[in-house]
Amino acid sequence: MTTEIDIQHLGFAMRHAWLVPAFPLVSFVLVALFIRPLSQRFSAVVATLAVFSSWVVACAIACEYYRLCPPGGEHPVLVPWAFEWLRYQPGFTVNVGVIVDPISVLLMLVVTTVSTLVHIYSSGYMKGDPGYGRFFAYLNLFTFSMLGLVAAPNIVQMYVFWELVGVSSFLLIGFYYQKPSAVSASKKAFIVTRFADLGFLIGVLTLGYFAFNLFGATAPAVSARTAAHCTMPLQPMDFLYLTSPEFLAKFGALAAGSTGITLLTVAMVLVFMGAAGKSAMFPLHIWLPDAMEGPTPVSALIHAATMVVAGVYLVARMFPAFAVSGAALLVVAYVGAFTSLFAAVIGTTQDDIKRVLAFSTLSQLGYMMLALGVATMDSPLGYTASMFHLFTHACFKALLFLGAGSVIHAVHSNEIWDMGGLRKKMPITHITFLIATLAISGFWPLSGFFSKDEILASALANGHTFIFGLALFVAGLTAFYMFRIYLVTFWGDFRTDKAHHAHEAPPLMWIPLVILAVLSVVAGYVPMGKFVSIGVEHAEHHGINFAIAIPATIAALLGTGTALLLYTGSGSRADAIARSLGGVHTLIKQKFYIDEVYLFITHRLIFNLVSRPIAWFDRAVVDGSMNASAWATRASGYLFSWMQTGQVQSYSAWFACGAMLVLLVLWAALI
Amino acid sequence: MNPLIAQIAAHSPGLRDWLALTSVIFSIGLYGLLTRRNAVGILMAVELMLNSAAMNFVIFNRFCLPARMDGSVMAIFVIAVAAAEVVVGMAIFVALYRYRGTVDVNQMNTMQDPVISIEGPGDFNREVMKNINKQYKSRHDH
Amino acid sequence: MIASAIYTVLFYAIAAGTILLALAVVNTRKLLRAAVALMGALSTTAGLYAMLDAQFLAGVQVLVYVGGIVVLIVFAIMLTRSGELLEDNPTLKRKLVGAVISIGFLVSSVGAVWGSPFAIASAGKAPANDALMIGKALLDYGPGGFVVPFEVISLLLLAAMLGGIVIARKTPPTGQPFTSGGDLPGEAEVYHPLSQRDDETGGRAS
Amino acid sequence: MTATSLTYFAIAAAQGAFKNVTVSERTAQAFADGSWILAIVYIVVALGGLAALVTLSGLVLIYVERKLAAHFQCRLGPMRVGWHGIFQTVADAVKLLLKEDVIPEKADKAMHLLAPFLSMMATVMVLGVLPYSPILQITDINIGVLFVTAVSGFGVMGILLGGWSSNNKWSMVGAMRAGAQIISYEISATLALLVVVLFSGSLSLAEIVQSQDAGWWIWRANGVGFVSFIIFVIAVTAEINRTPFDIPEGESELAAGFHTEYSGLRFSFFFLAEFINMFVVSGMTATLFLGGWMPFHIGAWAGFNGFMDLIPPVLWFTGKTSVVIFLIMWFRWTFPRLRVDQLMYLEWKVLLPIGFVNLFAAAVVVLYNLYPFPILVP
Repeated sequence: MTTEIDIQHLGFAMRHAWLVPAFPLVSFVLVALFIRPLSQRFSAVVATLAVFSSWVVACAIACEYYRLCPPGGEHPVLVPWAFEWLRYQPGFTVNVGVIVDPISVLLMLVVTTVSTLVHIYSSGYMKGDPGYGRFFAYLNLFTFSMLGLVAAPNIVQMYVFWELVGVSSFLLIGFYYQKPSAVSASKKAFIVTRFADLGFLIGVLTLGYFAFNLFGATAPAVSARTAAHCTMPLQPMDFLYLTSPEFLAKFGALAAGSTGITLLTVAMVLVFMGAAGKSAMFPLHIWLPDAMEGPTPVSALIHAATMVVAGVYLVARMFPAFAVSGAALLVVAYVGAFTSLFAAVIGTTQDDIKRVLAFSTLSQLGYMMLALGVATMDSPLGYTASMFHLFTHACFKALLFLGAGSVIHAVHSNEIWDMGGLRKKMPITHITFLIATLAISGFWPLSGFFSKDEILASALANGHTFIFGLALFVAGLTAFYMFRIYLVTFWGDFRTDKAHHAHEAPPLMWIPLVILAVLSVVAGYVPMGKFVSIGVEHAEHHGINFAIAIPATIAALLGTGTALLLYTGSGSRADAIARSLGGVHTLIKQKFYIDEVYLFITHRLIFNLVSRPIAWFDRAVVDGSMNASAWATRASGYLFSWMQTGQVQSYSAWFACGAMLVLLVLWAALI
Repeated sequence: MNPLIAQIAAHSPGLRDWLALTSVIFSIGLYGLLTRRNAVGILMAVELMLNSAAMNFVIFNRFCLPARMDGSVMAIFVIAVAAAEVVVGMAIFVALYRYRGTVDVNQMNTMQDPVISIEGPGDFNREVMKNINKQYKSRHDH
Repeated sequence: MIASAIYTVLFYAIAAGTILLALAVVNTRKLLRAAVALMGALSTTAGLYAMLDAQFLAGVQVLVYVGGIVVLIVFAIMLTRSGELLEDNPTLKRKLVGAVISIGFLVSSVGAVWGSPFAIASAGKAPANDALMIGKALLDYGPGGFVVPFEVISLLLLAAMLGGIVIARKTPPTGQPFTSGGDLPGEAEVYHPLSQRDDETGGRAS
Repeated sequence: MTATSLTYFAIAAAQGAFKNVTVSERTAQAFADGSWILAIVYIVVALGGLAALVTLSGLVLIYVERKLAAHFQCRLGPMRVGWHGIFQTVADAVKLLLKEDVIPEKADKAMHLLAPFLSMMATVMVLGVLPYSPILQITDINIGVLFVTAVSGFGVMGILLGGWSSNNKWSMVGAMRAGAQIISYEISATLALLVVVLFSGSLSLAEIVQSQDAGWWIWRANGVGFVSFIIFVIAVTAEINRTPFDIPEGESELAAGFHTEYSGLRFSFFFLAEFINMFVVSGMTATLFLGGWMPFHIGAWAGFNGFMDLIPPVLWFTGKTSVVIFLIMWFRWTFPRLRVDQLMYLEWKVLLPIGFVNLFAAAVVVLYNLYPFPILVP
C-alpha cells in the first residue's frame, strides 16, 4: 500500500532540504572571497563547520524520512522543495529542487560524513601548505557540487552538477598546479570525463525530447502516487517522470531505426556512458589512477568515496529505465564485471600505494555496477546490494586512503617499497588500516563481508553464474592485493631511513581514521534491505547465506594466504613468480598498455588521419577564403583610399552626395 | 474684400512650402558644414541642420496628425540631443584648443591612415602597428 | 481671410528672415557674428514653431537654443580666444564645392518633396493646450507615450554633462599628463601636442 | 484722423473695460471685425504704453534707488533739481542723451550697436506678458512662464556681446562673469517658478494670477511656496546683477563691467534695462507668489475683503511690485558683495539642491493634496 504523506506538513529539515548543499556553497563563497585572504586557519574552521552543518541537516532529513516511511515499508520519492528554474514552454519546465528517497538520503549521508571527516583530516594533513585556504574552498565547492548532484530531482539539474563535480575535481586534482604531472592528470581527468559526458548529454537530450513529445503539453500521464509527493507538477525532465512505468512503456516501444534496438536502450547506453566516465568503468577508467596526483585527502574524497560513485548513483537513479531496457542493463553488468576483474588484476602489480588503492576503487565500483546490472525490477536485491556496497565501500575506502595519506605524510613517499615496518611507528594507522583491509577483503564480521555477500547472492539469484564466479575470483584478488600492500607497508623491516623516522600522525588526522574504522566495522550490520529498496517487491535481508558466505570467505582466505606466503619474509618468492610470468607480468604492470593504446589512437590515428587534414582544410580553405575576402576588401579599400582624407568634412560631403542620390532616385520614381 | 488680401490669403503656405523652407535651411547648414574650417563654425552649421530636421517633425505633425503631439515631442528630443551634442562638442573643442592650439578641422587628420599595403594576405595589423610605432618614434626623436 | 493673409505674409517674412540669418551663419567671416546670426535664425525658427501652433516648442526652442546653446557657443568662442578662432575664411574652391553639393541637395530634396503625395489631414486645428499634451505624451507609456525615450534622453544629458566636465577640465582626473591612452605602442611616453607645435606633423603649419 | 482714432480707442476701451480680455485679444477681435484702424490703434497704444512704462518706471526707479541709498546711509540724496530732487533723473537722462556716443576704435561695431538693443528687448518682451490687471495685459500667451524664462537668454546675449565687442579686458571679464552668473542662477529661478506652475497647473501668467484667488501661493503652498519665494528672490537678484551679486560690474574690480566702453544713449539703454529688469523680476515675483493684481483677502472677513476689493487691481500689482523692489534695494545696503567662488558655491551647492528638494516636496504636496496647516491668510 502506498504511504500517504502530506507534502505540506513536513518537518523543518525536509522543508529546508536545500540547506544541505547551501552550507558548502555559502562557505565556498565566503572562504574563497573573504576569509582566505584574512586567515588560512580560519578558512579551514569555516569550511569544516559548513560541511558539518550539512551533515547535521542530512541526518535530520534521514531521520525524518524514515520516521515518515518506516524501514521495511514502501519508500516513496519525495520532492519536498523545488523552485522553477527554466521555463521553456507550457508543460516543459526545469526545476531546481531536492529529491529525498532512500538512495539520495544514503548518498547525502555518505557524502557529508566522508566530506566532514576529510575536512578534519585535511586541516592536519595540509598544514603548512601555501594553498591551505584555497584547498578548503575547493573542497567546499566539491562537496556542494556532489550534494547538488545527489539532490537533483531532474536529470538537467543532475547534469549541471555533474559538470560542476567535474570542474571541482579538475581543480582539486590539479591542486599542485606547479607540478606538471598534476596539471596533466587534471587535464586528463577533465577531458576523459568530458568525453563521457558528451554521451550523457546526448542521452539527456534524447530522453528529454521523447519525454516531452510522447505526451505533449498535456499533463504528464505518470502515476498519481509519485506526483502526490512533489511540491510542483512533474516535468518531463524529472526522474520521477523518466522512470515512471507509463513513460517507459511508451518510450520502450520505440525502435531506433531498423537496428532492432529500442531507442530506450540507446538512450540508456548513452547515459551509462556518462556514468561510466565518472565511475571510471573499463574503457574510460584511465583518468582515475592518474588522478592520484591531487592531495591524498582529495583522493579519499573524490576518487574513492564520493565522486566516483556518482556514476553508480546515476544508474541507480535511472534503474527502472535500465530495467525496462534489458540490454542496457546487461551492458552495465558486463562492463562492471569486466572492470572489477581488470582493475583487480592490475592492482596486484602496482607499487604506488595510492595507485593500488585507485585500482581497488575501480574494482569495487565494477562490483557496484555489476550488482546493479544483475538486478531486475522483480528481484531488486542487486540494487540494494549495490547501494549497500557503495555505503560500506565509502567507509573503508575513505579509511584506506586516509590511512595511506597518513603513511605518506610520515614517509614522504608513495612507493610501498620505501615503507615497511611501520606498524611499530604508527600503531593507530596500522590498526585502522588493517581493519579496512579486512573489511575490503570481505572477512566476517566486517562490513565488506556483508555487502559483498549480497552482491554475490544477487548475481547468483538472478542466474548470472558466470558473473558470480568472476566476482568470487575478484574477491580473492582483492584480498591478495590489499594484503600485499598492507604487509609490505606495515610489516617487515624498515626499508629506508624515511620509514625509520616515521611517526604517528597528529590527532586531527588519526581521529577521522578511528571514526571511519568504527564505521567500517559496524556498517555491515545496517539492515540495508529495509532501508533501501525499489519496486514493489522487497529485498529480504538474507542474514548470512552460507552457500555464498563460505565460498566468498574461502576466496578471501586464499588471497590473503597467497599474500602472506609471498610478502612475508624476503621478497624473493614474489619476484620469482613475477619473473616466471615474464611478459604477462609486465603487461599487467603496465596496466595492459591502455594508456598507450589511447595515446596511439589519439596521437597516431586521430591526429594524423583526421586532425591534420581538417587542420589543413581549415587553414587552406576556410581561413584561405576568409583571407581572400579580407584581401579583396583591403584591396578595394586601397583603391578607394584616396577618398579617405581623414577629415570630417570630406566624409560629410560624400555622405551628402549619397543622400542626394537617394533623393534623386525618389524624385525620379515620383515622376 | 480687398482682392490683394484675397490673393495673398490664397497663397497661404501648405505642407510643401514648409518642407521647402526646411530644405533650404538644411541645405544652408550643409553648405556651412562643408565650407567652414573652424570646428565651432561647423557645429553652428550642424545646429542649423538639426533645427530644420526637428522642424520637419513639427510640420508633419501639424499637417498630417494635428490632434497629436508626437512631432513636438520628437522635436523636443532633437533639441535635447542637440544640447547634449553642443555640450560635448564644445568641451572637445576647448580641450583640443588647449592641447593643440587650434580648432581648424583641416589639421585634424590624425585618423587618416597613411599605411595601406596590398601585399596580399599577411599580418596586416602588425604592419600598421609597426608604422604607427615608427611615426611615434620619429615624432619624439625630433 | 484677413487672418489668413496676415499668416501668409508673416510666414514669408519670417521664412525670409530665417533664410537670410542662416546664410549669415554660414557665410560670416567673424565667428561671433555667426553666433549672433545663429541666435537670430533660431529665434525666427521659434517664431515658425509658433506659427505651426507649437507654442510650447517655440518657448523651449528659445529657452534651450538662445539661452543655452548659443550662449555656450559664444562662451566657447570667448574662452578659446585666438586669431584663427575669430575668423573663418574658406577658400574659393571649398566654397564652390560646398555650393554645388548643397544646391544639388536642395534641388533634389525640394523636387522629391514637391512630387511626393502626402496624407494631409483636412481638419487642421492643433490642441489648445499643447504644453499639457506634450507633458502627458512624454510621461506616458504605450502607444503615443514616450516615457522610455524620455528617460533615455535624460540619461544622455547626464552622460553629456559628465563627459563635458571630464573632457574640458584642465588636468586629467589622475593628475597625469595627457597620454595617448595606452593602446598604442609607446604608451609610456607622454604625448603633449603643445610641445610639438613647431614640427611638421602636429603643429599649425599644414 | 487723430480724432477718429481717439474715438475708436474710447469706444473700444468702453467695450472691453470690464471684460478680462488682453490687448492682443482685442486687437485680434478688431482684425476679425475688419476694423483695421482700431486694431492699429490698439497696437500703437500698447507699444506707446510699454514705452511710457519703460521710461517712467526707469526714471522713477533710478530716483528711488538714489534716494533710498542716501537714506540708508543717513544722507539726503539728490535735493537740487525740483522738490527733493524729483527731477534729478530727468536731468541726468537729458544729459546722457546729449552726450557723445563713443564707439571704441577696435570694437566690433555692429555687435557693439546691437548689444544694448538685445538687452532692452529681453526686458521689454517680458513687460508685454506681465498681467498688470485683469484688463491690462498686452498679451497672455499660454506658455507665459516659459516665455519669460526663455527671453532672458537674449539679455545674456546682449551682455556677452556688449562685453566682447568693446574690445576691453574689463568689459570682457565682466561679460563672462555676468553670463556665467545669469545662466547659473536661471536654473534656481526656474526651479522656484516650477513650484508655482505645479500648484497652479498652468504656464499662463494670467491663469497663475487667477489661481491665487483663494490665496497667494507664498502662503497657500504651505512652506514650499515660501521657500521657493526666497529662492526666487535670491536668484533673480543675482540674475539682474544687483548687489550682493554685482561682481560683473563690481566697480572696485572691473571699472563698470561689461558696459565700461558704452556712453551716451547706448549706455542709458543698458542702464535703463537694468532698472527695468528690476521692475520685471519684481513684477514676476508679485505675479507668481504674491497674487499679482489680486487684492488682499482674509478668510471670511467679508467687510475687510469688500474694502480691499475697492482698491483697483493695478494699484495692487504696483504695490506688491514696489515691495519686492524695495526688498531688492534693501539687499544692496545690507549684504557685502560675494566673491566669484562664493557666488557659484551659493548657487550650485546651496540653492540648487534646496530648489530640487523643494520642487520634489511641492510635487508631493500637489499630488497628494497635502495641506497640513489651515489657510488663514489668502
